[in-house]
Amino acid sequence: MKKYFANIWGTITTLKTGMGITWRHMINIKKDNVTLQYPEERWPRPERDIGFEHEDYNVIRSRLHVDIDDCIGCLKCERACPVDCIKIDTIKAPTRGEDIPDIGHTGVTENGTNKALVVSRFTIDMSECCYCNLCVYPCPEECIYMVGGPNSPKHPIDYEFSEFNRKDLIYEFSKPLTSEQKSELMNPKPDAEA
Amino acid sequence: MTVDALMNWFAKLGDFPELAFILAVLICAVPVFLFIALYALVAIYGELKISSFMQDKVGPMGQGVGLHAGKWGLLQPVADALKLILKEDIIPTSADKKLFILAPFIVFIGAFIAFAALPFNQNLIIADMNIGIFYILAVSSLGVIGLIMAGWSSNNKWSLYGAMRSAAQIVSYEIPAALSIIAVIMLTGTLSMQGIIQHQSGFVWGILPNWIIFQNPFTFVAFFIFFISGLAECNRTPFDIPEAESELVAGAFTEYSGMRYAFFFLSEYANMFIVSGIAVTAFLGGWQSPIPGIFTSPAWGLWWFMSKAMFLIFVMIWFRWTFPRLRVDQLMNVCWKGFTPIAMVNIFGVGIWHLMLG
Amino acid sequence: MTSKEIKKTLDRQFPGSVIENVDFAERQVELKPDQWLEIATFLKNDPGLSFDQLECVTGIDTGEDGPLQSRYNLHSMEHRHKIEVVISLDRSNPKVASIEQVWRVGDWFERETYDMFGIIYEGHRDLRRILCPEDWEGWPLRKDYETQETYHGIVVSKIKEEEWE
Amino acid sequence: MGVVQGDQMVLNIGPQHPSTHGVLRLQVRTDGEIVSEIKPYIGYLHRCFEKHCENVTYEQVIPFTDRCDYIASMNNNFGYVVTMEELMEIKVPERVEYIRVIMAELNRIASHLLALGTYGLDVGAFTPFLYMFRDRERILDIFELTCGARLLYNYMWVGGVSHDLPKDFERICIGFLDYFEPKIKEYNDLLTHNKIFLERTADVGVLPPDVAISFGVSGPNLRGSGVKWDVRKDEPYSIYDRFEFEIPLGEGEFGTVGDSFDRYWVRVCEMKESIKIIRQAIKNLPDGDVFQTIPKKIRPPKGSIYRRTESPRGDLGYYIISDGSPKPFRVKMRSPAFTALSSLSEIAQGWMLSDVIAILGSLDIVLGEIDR
Repeated sequence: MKKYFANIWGTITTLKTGMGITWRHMINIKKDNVTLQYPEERWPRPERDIGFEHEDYNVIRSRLHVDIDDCIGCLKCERACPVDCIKIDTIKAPTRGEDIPDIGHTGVTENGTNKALVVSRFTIDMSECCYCNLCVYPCPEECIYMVGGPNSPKHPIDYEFSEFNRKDLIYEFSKPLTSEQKSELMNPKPDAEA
Repeated sequence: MTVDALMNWFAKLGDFPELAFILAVLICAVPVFLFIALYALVAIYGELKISSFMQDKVGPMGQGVGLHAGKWGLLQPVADALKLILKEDIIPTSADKKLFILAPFIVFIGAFIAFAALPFNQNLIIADMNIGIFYILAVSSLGVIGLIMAGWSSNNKWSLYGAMRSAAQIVSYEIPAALSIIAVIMLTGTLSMQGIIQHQSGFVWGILPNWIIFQNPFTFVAFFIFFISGLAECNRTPFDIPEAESELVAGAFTEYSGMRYAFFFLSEYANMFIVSGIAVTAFLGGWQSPIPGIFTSPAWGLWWFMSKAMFLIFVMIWFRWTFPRLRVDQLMNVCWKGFTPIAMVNIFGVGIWHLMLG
Repeated sequence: MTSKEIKKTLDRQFPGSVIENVDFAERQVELKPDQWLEIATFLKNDPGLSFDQLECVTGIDTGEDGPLQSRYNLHSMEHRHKIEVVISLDRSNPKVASIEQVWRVGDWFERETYDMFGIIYEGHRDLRRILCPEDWEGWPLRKDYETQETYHGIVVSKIKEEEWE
Repeated sequence: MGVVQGDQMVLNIGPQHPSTHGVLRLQVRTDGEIVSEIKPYIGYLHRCFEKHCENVTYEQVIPFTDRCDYIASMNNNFGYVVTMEELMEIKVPERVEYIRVIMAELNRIASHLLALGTYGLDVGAFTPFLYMFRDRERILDIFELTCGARLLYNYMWVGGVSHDLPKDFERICIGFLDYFEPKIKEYNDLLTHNKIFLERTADVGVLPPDVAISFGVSGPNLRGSGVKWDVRKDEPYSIYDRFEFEIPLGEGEFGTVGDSFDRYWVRVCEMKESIKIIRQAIKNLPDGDVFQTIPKKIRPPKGSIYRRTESPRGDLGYYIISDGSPKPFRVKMRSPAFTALSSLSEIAQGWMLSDVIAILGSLDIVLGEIDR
């Protein structure tokens, strides 16, 4: 009998404690609120209130970006990708380290490397990307990076890149080449002709 | 605005008793329906907001240019209702069509006709029957038939589970609820809702209003038993096992969508109001002011009744967002081993107290 | 007990069952498949060994022509020692006694290995595929596995073709 | 009294069901509410992890381990890199070890928060779930700050970590711990000591110690059954032998040892122990270069290794066989949730339908890890 009433009493007190907690949260909603009204209130990136400055923040894994002018076509990122979402085609440049203005090819990278190859295709399928960051590290020219990464001043951080069409998530970074330009590059005309 | 008054008025106009009856009932029914719909919107909004606040979030909000859900999300329940109305009405091919269609209406009718005997203030009662409280207790258990129909006709195992559980639960919890009401009836000596409220005017113990809950300790307990049993009858947490979403997906309502689901939803909220209404009437003085003697006009009466009922609905919402749910056998244990014996003892307690001290 | 002592105990108890193989590390012991169930029961019940926990069952395909292996990592909660048992099986007819009733966890582990390698555990009460669908063809983790072309009319893509070009 | 035997009904729980924690199908034979037989069907989330591993290089395996147990990716990374380093005999710098322990323990807290929250949801309490998610978000913020990702980190690499800790990390982390510690009491008041919750969990789904060991159940589930076994203490890897922490055990406070409540309670206590470990680690965090020992090419010597680590769900074992090439010959993951789920049919038999859900929740399974 004693146990019976102790049981009832225990039930009432523990339930009361629980209700007290939800009540306190309800009346302190102004203070405790954690909701962000998304489209209007953006994530104050990336800080909320755990207290750090934006400039200290050097790692964000967002969409991939390639500075194609710096790319030497070494295929290291393609090999590093665990899901094969990077596709690179290269054509041997006629002369090492020289600009080809017709197709917008830059001969020398920012780091001063002479490019031996023309990158005719550099495609990243962001719908397959697993955001593992593995392609960023092997790059000798630091030209592929996740936007907002170490080179973030160049590009604003963009979390929102959803598309209606899956095809729109395939990013093409290389300069567009026509088939004639391609064949011209592949079979360079002998200089003697000129 | 009772039905009788209307019928008398029609009788003065001419001799058409049948038509007068139908007209009078319709004139009463339409505002009640509108009231339920409006109240459900408010209650849904309240539930959304209260639950959000308890969970450290803001709930539906409208901000900026589009004001998505209106200022403070006020349009959210309207949007919800619109969505439910416009949704495709799906009837599973293997369902028993007639019962499937009928079920939500039966459930709703159970809740709807109970409103006939709720006294909103001194005059605002549709039918002040001399068996008012008995009538409400009787018709509000009509809903269980609808629930069983819904569960059975869906031809879905989850629905069947939900229906069986809710039938067992609602029928069981009628008993402690009715037993605790008996304690009230013993004190008031009447079954009429208005009669019960009129009994509660004046003071008790010098300062407290003469509400039945304050009249003696046993009625105090009886109030809680009634309220919690009522909670179980509405299938609200912690007694929401018939629709326990983590176990039974949505219980009896699994196969329902659109308008039919909206009717279940509506009747759940209507049932909450009825339970609160009875609790207010039987224990909390109905439309009586908490300070006897002042604020006694009918308008204030409506205010007092509604605010007391809404407070109890708030408590129900509060419960829901705080507690886990019971298991089906524990639910029965609480009913048969907990509430029913205590309610029985209460009847004697109230009687003895009344005899000795009353 | 160190793995050496365990090997010695096994050799004493079941002469000829332990295969000396220099390919394997210190912690591993290769056993012949024929007495495996008795040995497993002994390993579990012997008070000196009392390997009460079967940590892991790993199937291994050693290559196109090599045998299939079933490896068992055993651990004793009482003595805190462990051993790895290797059983090599013939590729064309990989059969070994099931230890599902010795260690209950063997049930699912053996089903998984069966699913992936097609090693048949004799005496297993419920040897079905566990991760792949029951009507899947082939043993996916074998080195010579080739994906089936269609499954219920769905084309199973093999290697990603460059269809998104 | 004779036993009343009603008609039996076969009920499919899942693959789409609110509380199967993923895509799990349970075929349940019920007599009314009583469950007489329960058969789990898994494989709906099978992504050929082990087959994938044979076709990618060793460093490319790490993103795949993330996706196995996506609730505790750090711990999965940790297990893999510890195994690989043992195979390759790499001794990583002190700072890396400390960073890894901090991250793994933070992720353990995050994982337990999710486990406890969803367990509350399984028994019908909604609010604790959201409170726990709120705090889990803060841990994810710390991870994002550290490595840029919130869920699938690919943070720990063989021989090091992908990013050094950000400036100010100590302050942020300690700030979080100070914020979080009192919250545990609030959860206990709100959920753990709630009488309804106790009724639902105590004495339900008892897993006796010998059965647990035989089923290979590990981690909090095993400790809930009162077996003192924690890989961090008993087979210390990394630097866990330097920290002082308790191994909470199920004591059967409200019911029998090994019931659902004990499994739940062990997780609550483990969060406190993790906080202790993190505080010690942050106090002793040395300076150093975290990229120092990352090998240029990962080519482990020929050989095989089996190593287990303590993930939030239990003994996470990796069996790695190398044939000397840059691609693994075989990677086998021994996932703790796999064995835990295999014991479900044993312990959930004879309970009610609602209890099956509660027992399933108390085992804290992640289907990504079971199906791999």
